Amino acid sequence: MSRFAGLAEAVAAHVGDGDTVAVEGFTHLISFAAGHEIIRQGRRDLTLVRMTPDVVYDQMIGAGCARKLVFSWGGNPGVGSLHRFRDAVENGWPRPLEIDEHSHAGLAERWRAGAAGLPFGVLRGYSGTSLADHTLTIAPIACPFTGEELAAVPALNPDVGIIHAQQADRAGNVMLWGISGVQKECVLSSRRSIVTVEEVVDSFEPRVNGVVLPSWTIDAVCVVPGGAHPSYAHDFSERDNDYYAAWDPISRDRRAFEAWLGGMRDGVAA
Amino acid sequence: MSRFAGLAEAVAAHVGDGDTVAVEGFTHLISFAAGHEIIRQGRRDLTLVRMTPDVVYDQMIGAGCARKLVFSWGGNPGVGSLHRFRDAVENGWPRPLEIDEHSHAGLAERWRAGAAGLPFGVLRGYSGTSLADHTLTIAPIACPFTGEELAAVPALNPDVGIIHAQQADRAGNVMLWGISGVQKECVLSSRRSIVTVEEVVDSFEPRVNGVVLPSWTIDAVCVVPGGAHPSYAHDFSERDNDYYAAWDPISRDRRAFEAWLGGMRDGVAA
Amino acid sequence: MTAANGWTADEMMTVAAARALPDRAVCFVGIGLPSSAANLARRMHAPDAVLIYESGCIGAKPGTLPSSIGDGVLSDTADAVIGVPEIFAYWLQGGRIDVGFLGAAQIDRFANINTTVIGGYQAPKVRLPGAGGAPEIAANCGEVVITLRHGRRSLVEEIDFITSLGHGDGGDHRERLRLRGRGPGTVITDLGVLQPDPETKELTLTSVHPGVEAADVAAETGWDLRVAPDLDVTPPPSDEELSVLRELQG
Amino acid sequence: MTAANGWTADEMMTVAAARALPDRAVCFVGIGLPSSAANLARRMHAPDAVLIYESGCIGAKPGTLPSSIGDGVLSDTADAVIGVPEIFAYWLQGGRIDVGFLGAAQIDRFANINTTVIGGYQAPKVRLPGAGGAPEIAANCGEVVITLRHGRRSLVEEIDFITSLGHGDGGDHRERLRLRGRGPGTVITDLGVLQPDPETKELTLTSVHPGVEAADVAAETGWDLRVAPDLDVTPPPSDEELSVLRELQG
Repeated sequence: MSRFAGLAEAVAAHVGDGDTVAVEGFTHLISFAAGHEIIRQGRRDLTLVRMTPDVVYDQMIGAGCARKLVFSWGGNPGVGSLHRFRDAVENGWPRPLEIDEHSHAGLAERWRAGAAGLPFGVLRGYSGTSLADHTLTIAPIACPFTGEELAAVPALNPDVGIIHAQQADRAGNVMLWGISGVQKECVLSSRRSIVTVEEVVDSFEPRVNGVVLPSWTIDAVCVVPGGAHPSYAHDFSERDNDYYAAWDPISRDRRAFEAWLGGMRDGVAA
Repeated sequence: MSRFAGLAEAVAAHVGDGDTVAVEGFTHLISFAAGHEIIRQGRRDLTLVRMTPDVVYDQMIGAGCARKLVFSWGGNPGVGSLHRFRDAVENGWPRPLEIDEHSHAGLAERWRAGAAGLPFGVLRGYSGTSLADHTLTIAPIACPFTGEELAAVPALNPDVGIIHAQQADRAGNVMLWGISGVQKECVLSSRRSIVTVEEVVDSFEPRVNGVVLPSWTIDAVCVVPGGAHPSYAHDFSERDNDYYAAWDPISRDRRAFEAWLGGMRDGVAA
Repeated sequence: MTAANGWTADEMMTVAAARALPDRAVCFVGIGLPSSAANLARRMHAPDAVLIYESGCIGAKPGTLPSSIGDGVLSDTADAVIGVPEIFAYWLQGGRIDVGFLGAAQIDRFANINTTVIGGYQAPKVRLPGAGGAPEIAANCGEVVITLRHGRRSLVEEIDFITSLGHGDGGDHRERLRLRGRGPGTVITDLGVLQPDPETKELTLTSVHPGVEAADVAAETGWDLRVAPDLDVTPPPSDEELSVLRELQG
Repeated sequence: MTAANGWTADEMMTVAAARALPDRAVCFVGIGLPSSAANLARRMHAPDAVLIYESGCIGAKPGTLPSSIGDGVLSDTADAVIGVPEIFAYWLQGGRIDVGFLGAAQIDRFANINTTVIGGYQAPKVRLPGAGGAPEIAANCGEVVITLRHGRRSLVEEIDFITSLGHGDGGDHRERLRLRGRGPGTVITDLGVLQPDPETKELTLTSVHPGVEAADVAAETGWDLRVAPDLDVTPPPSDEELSVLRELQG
């Protein structure tokens, strides 16, 4: 059963050093607010999971929160590289970053398997690629009926799954709509979950691709209007493309990044 | 790309003797109209697939259309037995009926695998049951990562998938809502598909659990208002519980059934 | 069959099943008696119980009892409506259900369930509807409550087909199969309540309904029935339980 | 680089990619040039092309070009919006996509694609974003169109990492792996068009863009480039193509 809580309180209660943490979102509904709170609370040794680690993961990696990244596409969408991610992988700064790398299809299947309570998922994937040579979490599996060989991938079951959504109702049920990514799978596969929302309403309306997560699948609901910024919440805000572009020069330079980090920790900027 | 067609024309074009045919629907949106048209056209040797074969399958089995049934629960919901199904299985009348029997979880997974282009699906299922002893389409499979043993089931890919839905738009896209069962999987996994709809609209509105099937996933759209009767179409009709109850005495008796069949073929009753 | 003070054995059974559902429990509900019991519980001691129907309705709050698993009243009143593959994969198999209610044509002393065939599978005497959602409800729910009418043809020495596994051969059979749910914890009939012995898992009569003697139950049971030394008598349906149930079934 | 009559090499590349999309084709679109090309095609010769974005938007008809794969304009204009596991499982893996557009940091002569690392995987010189949807787009779409800028560092003798399989070692390599899509059929650069030899699958220059000589292309290619005997010259962007593209890119 979800509890309404402040974000700082929810992160303190549910995110611990060494945890496997997913702050998911496929361009849309990414809880930057929660990512920044994790940085502020100084969490360490996290295994971060996300299909599309973008700027907020770049920030968490640069801040030294992560020891490992499970991912399928690590870029700044429409802009270019994630330089803090690259600095960690290429130069071990601020600390080395272990990676568990997949394709989108493979990582989506790992999320599905996690939500479905299965130890593994199956896909037509990775054939002939180098990923299968370097990633230990890809294994061949034969169809028991046809003999055909496919790829198996292990389920994802993070300690904490964190998403942003548009609305909660007063009972703590959550609704999101528009591009839904793997938001549902992230919450359902994780042992604990935090959802930041734009607003609280009396009841939900039908929406295109409306996804409702019942209160009892969520641990904490935090009302954080604009908590997805610079990503967006459909029908509430627009994606702040300038922020993504402005991140590029900051992230390219360790000093510029550290200045940003100091300001963010002090609550000057986010 | 879907074509608008008359139901008789669509069934004649897409359903052939010996085909594997699914007229799906989980209580809701069952295309009784299409099932009756298949009986009228005298199709034979069909392999019928459905999670919940109910009265329309009882009618098709009694009419001698089927040589095999793939299913997971064969009853008259809220009433009792399907007596034509029982007569075929227990007494081989009007002809013997081969069965491929699963649980709902297993058959739903077979539908999912079919829609997903996989040769098989995986579930935690059948452990310790007699189903695993009698059904050849259940096989053990080991997780390559944990060694845990699970059940594998082969994908369903019928020749023809047939569903009822609430609306089509003028481009031949289809929308259904409310209880959606495996309607989407039935269309996506089948080589050909027919959808009967209540009405044609200019555009769709957001609905609770709204499922849109693009025109290019469907072969024929047939406007058949009330085509789900005695099942129902949410927001268009109520389930006709009296019809289901009235089916019981008809189906218990071969002569009563044959009288019904004659009337239905002549278009007197449906 | 109507008891002196006006309730029927079926009502007693439904009320006892309702009482087996704790408040806030997430419950997988089948149509018929389980649905009546779960909805009665919601109106009595368990207002925050979550009712899940296998048609994809999560948190359904029907005002009247649905006549099928897929009635519109379920989707209209649900917190969320989803497809059938998802309800079985993400919700049942995902280990999110606390209590599953199951009916049965036959059970044996280890609460294994048959809803498939009487007689041989290839040449059945009676072909029953089959499994539906039951095998995985029995495997994956935290706990299972079974309801069926008592009789020597329904509680039998050996069932003809194991549709859904109860406690298998007894003892730690479920653990050996690595099933995640604890299996049947309560069997409620029109005569009384049976619960598995903690060690052997053999069903033991732990409560008789008012006016029923243990010997009556044993006579209607197809195996040599064990009776708990501290046999209870089920409290009869209260006036409130009865009136709410009758209004629901109205 | 601007050609005499006012179009840039990037515009030529986008226009050529747009022309590669047949009307009514179902197309898996990435952000950037592929999205520009697909939306240009919809406004020119392919009004009924179906654009699918991996964020779950099926049949998107954006009025302006999205700046990311998950922009609201995609879900607002789509025929259907679904989750990401479903887009990869039911739609891409389900074999429903005719044409996939892919970009690349590097390709080799068999159109194998690297978007993962330059240098060694464990100690990379340059860490690129990685696979995203590309490996399964390359495997499962009916046909793949690759766009990238020509240069000896992008069209290389040997790529450092096979992120997405093109024609592997050439010949029937894809058939031997039982891949269901036919693989890359067209590589469009800012200098010309390369297509695999029907037998060996080695990329062959089949068309040069206006003002470009085959020798120029060979000089910018990291392997000994084969040139088709009947080398075409790509028709330059028409006035209509250019004006529609520029309006799109606003």
